[in-house]
Amino acid sequence: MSMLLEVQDLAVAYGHIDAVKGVSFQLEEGKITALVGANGAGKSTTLLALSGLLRPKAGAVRFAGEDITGLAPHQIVRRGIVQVAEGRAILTTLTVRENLDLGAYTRQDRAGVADSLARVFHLFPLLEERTAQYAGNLSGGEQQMLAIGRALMAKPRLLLLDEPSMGLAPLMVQEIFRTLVEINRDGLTVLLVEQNVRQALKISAQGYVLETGLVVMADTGASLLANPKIVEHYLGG
Amino acid sequence: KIGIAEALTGGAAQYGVPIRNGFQLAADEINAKGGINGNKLVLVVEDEQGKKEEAINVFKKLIFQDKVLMIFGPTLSNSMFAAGPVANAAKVVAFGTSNTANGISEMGPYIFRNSVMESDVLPVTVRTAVKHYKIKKVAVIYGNDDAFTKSGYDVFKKVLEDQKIPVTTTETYVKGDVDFKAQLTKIKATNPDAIICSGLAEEAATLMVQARGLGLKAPFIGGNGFNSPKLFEVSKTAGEGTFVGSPWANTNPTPANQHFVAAYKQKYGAEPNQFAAQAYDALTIAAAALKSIKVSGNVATDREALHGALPKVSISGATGPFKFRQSVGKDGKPAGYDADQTPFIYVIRDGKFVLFTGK
Amino acid sequence: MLEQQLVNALTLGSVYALFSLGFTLVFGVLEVINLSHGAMFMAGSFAALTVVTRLKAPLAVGILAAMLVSGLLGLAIDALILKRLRARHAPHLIPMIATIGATTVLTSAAQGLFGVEVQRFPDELLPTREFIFGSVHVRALELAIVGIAFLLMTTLFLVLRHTRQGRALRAIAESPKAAALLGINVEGLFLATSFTAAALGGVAGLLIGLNFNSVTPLMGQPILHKGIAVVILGGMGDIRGALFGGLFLGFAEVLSKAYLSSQMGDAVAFGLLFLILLVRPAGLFGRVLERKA
Amino acid sequence: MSMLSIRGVGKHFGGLQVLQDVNIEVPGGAIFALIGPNGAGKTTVFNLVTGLLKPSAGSIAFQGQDLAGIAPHKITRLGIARTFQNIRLFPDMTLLQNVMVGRHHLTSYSGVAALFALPSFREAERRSRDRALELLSWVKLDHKAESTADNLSYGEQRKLEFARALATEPKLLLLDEPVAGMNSSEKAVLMEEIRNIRDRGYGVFLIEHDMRFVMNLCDRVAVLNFGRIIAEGAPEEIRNSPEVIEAYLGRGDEAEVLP
Amino acid sequence: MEAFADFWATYSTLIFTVGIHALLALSLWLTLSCGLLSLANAAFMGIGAYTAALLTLHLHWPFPMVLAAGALAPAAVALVIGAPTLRLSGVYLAMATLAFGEVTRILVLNLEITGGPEGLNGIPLLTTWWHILLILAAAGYALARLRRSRMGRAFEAIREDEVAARMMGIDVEGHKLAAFTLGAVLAGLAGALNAHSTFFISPREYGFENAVDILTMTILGGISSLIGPVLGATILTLLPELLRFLHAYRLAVNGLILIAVVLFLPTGLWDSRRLRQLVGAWRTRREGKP
Ligand SMILES: Nc1ncnc2c1ncn2[C@@H]1O[C@H](COP(=O)(O)OP(=O)(O)OP(=O)(O)O)[C@@H](O)[C@H]1O
Ligand SMILES: Nc1ncnc2c1ncn2[C@@H]1O[C@H](COP(=O)(O)OP(=O)(O)OP(=O)(O)O)[C@@H](O)[C@H]1O
Ligand SMILES: [Mg+2]
Ligand SMILES: [Mg+2]
Repeated sequence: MSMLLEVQDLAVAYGHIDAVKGVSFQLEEGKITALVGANGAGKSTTLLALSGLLRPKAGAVRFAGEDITGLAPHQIVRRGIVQVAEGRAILTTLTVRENLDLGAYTRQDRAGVADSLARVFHLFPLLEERTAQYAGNLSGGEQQMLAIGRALMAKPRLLLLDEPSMGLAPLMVQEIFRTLVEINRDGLTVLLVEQNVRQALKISAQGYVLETGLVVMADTGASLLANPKIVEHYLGG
Repeated sequence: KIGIAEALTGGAAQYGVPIRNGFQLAADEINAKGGINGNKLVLVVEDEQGKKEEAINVFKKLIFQDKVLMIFGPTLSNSMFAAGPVANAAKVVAFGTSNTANGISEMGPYIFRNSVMESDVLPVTVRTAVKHYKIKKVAVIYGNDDAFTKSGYDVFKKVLEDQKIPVTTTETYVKGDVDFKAQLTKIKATNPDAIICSGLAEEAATLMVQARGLGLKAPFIGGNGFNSPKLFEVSKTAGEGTFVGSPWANTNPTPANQHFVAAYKQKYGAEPNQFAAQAYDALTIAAAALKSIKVSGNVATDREALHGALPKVSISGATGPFKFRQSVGKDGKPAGYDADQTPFIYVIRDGKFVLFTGK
Repeated sequence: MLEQQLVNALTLGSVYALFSLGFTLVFGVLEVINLSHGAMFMAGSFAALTVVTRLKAPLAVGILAAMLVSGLLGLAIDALILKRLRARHAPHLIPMIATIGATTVLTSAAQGLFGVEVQRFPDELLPTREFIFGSVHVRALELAIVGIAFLLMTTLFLVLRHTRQGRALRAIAESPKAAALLGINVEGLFLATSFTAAALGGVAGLLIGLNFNSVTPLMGQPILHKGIAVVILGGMGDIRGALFGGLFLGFAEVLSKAYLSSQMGDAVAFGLLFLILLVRPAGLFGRVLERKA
Repeated sequence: MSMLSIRGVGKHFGGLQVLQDVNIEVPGGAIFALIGPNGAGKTTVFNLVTGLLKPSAGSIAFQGQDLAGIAPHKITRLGIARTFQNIRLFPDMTLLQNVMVGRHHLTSYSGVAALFALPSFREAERRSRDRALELLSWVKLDHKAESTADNLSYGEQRKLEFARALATEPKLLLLDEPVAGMNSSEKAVLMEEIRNIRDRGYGVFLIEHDMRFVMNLCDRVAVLNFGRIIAEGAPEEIRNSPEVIEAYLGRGDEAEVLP
Repeated sequence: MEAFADFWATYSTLIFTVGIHALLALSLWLTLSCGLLSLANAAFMGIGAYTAALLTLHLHWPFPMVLAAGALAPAAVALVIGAPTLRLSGVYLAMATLAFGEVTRILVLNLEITGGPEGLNGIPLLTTWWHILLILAAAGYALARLRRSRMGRAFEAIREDEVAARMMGIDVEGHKLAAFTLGAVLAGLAGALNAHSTFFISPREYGFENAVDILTMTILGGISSLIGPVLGATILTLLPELLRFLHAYRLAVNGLILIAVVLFLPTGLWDSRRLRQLVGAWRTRREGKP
């Protein structure tokens, strides 16, 4: 069992507010790991710190054996950690195609990029119809597809997803989860933050529960799903 | 101890710095000769940035803190309007060397200036040029956001009315403009015999170059502001035939002036301009007045004595023979003092000011 | 007369456009109203002047010097000041105030180094060719300014529209955070933008200094608020906007001087600008990006 | 009688027809849901009701009063409040101030009273503050009353927005995806809160993609698809409508989505 | 005592200027508090100054009435231009107000009655220290009260999110116009006071540079409270005077200080939030080791 990402006692603060107070977890290569927890638990903060957008106050992050703590965001992306952030971070003034091209900004292999593009269009045929449209004019669900597609264009080794199902119609939520399982099957490691806890844990090999900036529970996805505490707090009985 | 308040930074520094140099030169010369009645002149130089609040602050500092006998400056007429009343109220002489706007000396009896009034110069200039070029109609252009060039224009306007010369068009520009082609194209279309311009040398030079560039051949007639060797640096030959009236020109052959020009060049490595010459003369005037009084050591009495002595001074300096003339204030009472000088008319030939002798 | 006035308007408009090019770039990418752009303009002129007069170098070297010196100054301002302000999430307008400070320092330095008086380029360097078409007079230098303005605009526009870096810049302009998550070296591109914009400013300064043959420490000031007008009229950060805004202002100014009254040239130009903004609240090319509810 | 009636409303942006002949009657004292795929035009309906957009066709009336030409802030004063899909708080203001802004038109005193802090001013301000604190405690944010809104996490921001909308004392509350980004226990709390509101006689008109929430909570549901209403009825009817399943709910993991 | 007399004689104008700049900074603070980036306040100051000076010079009105007119004239102008202009936002509003300011300046430059570029001189010295102090104190108090009232909250809400504020039942247009107009009142007062303390006014005092100066004072001081603008105005007015001994380097050092302040205090000199945090940190530390 090889660990792709190892997080040791990561702590992050906004000024004087400690949002993440020392969390540790590992991501197994080729598996989906879920990070769940109440609002304000520090999930998004953790992801932003992994991507280098927030500077950790303490702790260390090792990716594929290398210490990447404190690197700049673009250096982290170059190593293969790509995030689909909360709120999607779509570039609304650019077209769909330009957004996708920018996803492959760090890549030099033209052929590989063309391959990835074909794959994204295969996953989300809708995007192919809309290539010339401004991304800002897409509906919420389409924007979510674009965000995920754009992340895949970078050919990541690790995909960080922050609430990908938020604001999506049920049909679309199922679509997104199906896609996740599909890309994971091709070997991509995924860290998934979700409020849709039931579905998230169902597709995850491993799960961590965050509460007020601390990991309070860690187990396999299946056992967490069966854990009465989880059922009570996060699955609504 | 004499205060100097000039604009040494900011946009007006172009004028303020040569003025400061003129004072410095005169002071150094006087002190080298042993000072005045054995006392050395001390110049307290302050920067007023060409802003009115700064001018007031500097005046107050010089009057109340440095306790100077009198103040030279400020650079711009606008600043003098703000600072002059301060000096007048404190009964300290404020001596402008570069303030040409109307109404400066009317502010009160303690306001002096040796800057020539355009109203003394321009009628002669215009009359001479008209005769020489057989001018029938003229176009006018001036800077309309500056007190100096605007009051020059006002005088021109009156002169043209008095001499019944029709104006084809009146154009304006603002400070900092470098492109005058729109106005000049319009002037060209009205086909004047001459262009009357109230502007500073820098702008005038650019105007001339652009006029020639547009194929506009009419000669220029300029005011006080033209009077600087700077005019030729840019305009080269574009200014040929321009008429300028002034008590001073760098080529004026009087010994006093040649001495000044040479000394200035040696000290500052640059050609002096009229502002420097007037500053140089102003300090000479003040020195003459100081020589005639006994310095008691009490600032108030000395200031008053100086004020009494100044109007009586008459010298012959770089700008020629000079004496004061008292003006009348708004309230009808006698007020401050203006320069009373006879202007000369110069014409530009081969990139030089040449005294016009009627040929 | 009309033909000549149109030519006058075109050259003046190109001058404005040229000045605004770098200005709008910084505006668009860094979202900073960089009031030190006038100082870059001035620095470029002085750099070229120094190289040309002191070292007797040819004009081409002068152009390079203008780009390099201004560019490095722009880079320095970004690296030493703006970068730190970004890192500290300084509120809106604070960077603008920093650039006011930088301008003061640079103009004082120029006044100290070169004096307050107007400096000139040596005559032999000035291209003096002149073309006369009927009653219209145009100087070669003016043609060059128009040409260079259009050339630079087009190049920059194409670069921004069609290259990888151009896309990245537009991404940064919209959201630096999103851009960083795409692996774009945001800080690096900010620095590069500051350099390029300042270098463009330097070239503009040199050309305009040459054209009017007048270089002073304060030469950047009068054109600055025209530049702001152009950039905002065109739409913030829009290259086409800088061109059209510049031309618009040039034409409005020249034509109102020519056919109304020269006293009112600026008043008419600014009055028109005011009216245009009322009709197009985000400039000629700007789009109002209303956040969706 | 219905509280809000939307009759024959159409809306287009340039050439894009977003809504077409939409008819919705929202009853008072009930919870009414508008659902539909992403981009169907649901938020646009809210924007029309609150006056942020003008309809291209049709009319909207609130309690019998035609809303055409009435400025948005006046519509709020008539008794319609809303929350936003993309959360629009006043980020630099404290939570308390955020909620007190909602009481703007309910707090009245003269300029003179404010200038000299007269009793009428202090009394009105105190009432406003008390009510704001009460609303904050409803959404369990009173302990953060004095911190600024930008320090809140996503879910907390939603709750604050909810409290702020209630502060305007609306008769009809428009909620655009109120539970997006909330976990199920928080959803349950909010669900209870919305029920309470309904029981006090308020009308609630909400957009939501969370079917468990919609089906458990709502009295009536309308479904919008491509700008047209394709179904309306009680939750059970909607859940079983083949057309709705086809367009919106999907067949796949139904068990996961529905309770 | 004599030392004080000398000090006062030397620096009274400077102190007046501090007070007047503080008033200007507060006027801009008011417009900014409603999210309006206005560069028209310099022009409003000019309108106030000219109105007041002309009334004094030609009609010899008593000073209090002159002040009132100096405040009301720009307010009337603000009401008229505000309605169409305030739909613009951000830098576009700044541009429109700048354009308005330029047009105003050029009009004043070309009118007979205003004396054109030569301005108006011989304005009597009527402003005394207590006029300025009284008006500044009154303005400060009124703004402090306003902040705590529903109107102040509405301004702030509009600044943060216009649409959301609208949805809270706030008449956005009305409030914006009120902020703009009240700002013009304060700027006009500052202009009237200034005209009667410097003997002379001219159009160049009310242009673009001055608009930016006012903005700099306000932003540098910090807009999170009323103290900031006053502090910013005081420091930026005194600084050149304090640096006078540096002569040629004065402006350069002035610029460097500006940069340094911005770098080390990026939210302005006075940031109430930062101060609260500092005090909080200090308290916890003190309580930590009793
Ligand atoms: N920009 C910020 N400044 C200050 N505090 C913040 C900021 N963003 C978040 N916080 C605080 O940090 C804590 C963790 O927030 P975070 O966004 O990581 O939570 P989360 O687990 O993603 O919650 P949610 O499910 O609501 O998105 C919260 O208490 C929040 O108040
Ligand atoms: N201002 C606008 N200009 C142009 N198109 C718009 C505008 N606002 C909305 N649209 C388009 O109208 C359609 C409906 O948008 P709306 O926001 O109402 O969808 P929605 O039903 O709320 O979707 P979601 O569930 O994803 O929030 C979308 O296709 C959207 O792109
Ligand atoms: Mg989150
Ligand atoms: Mg929506």
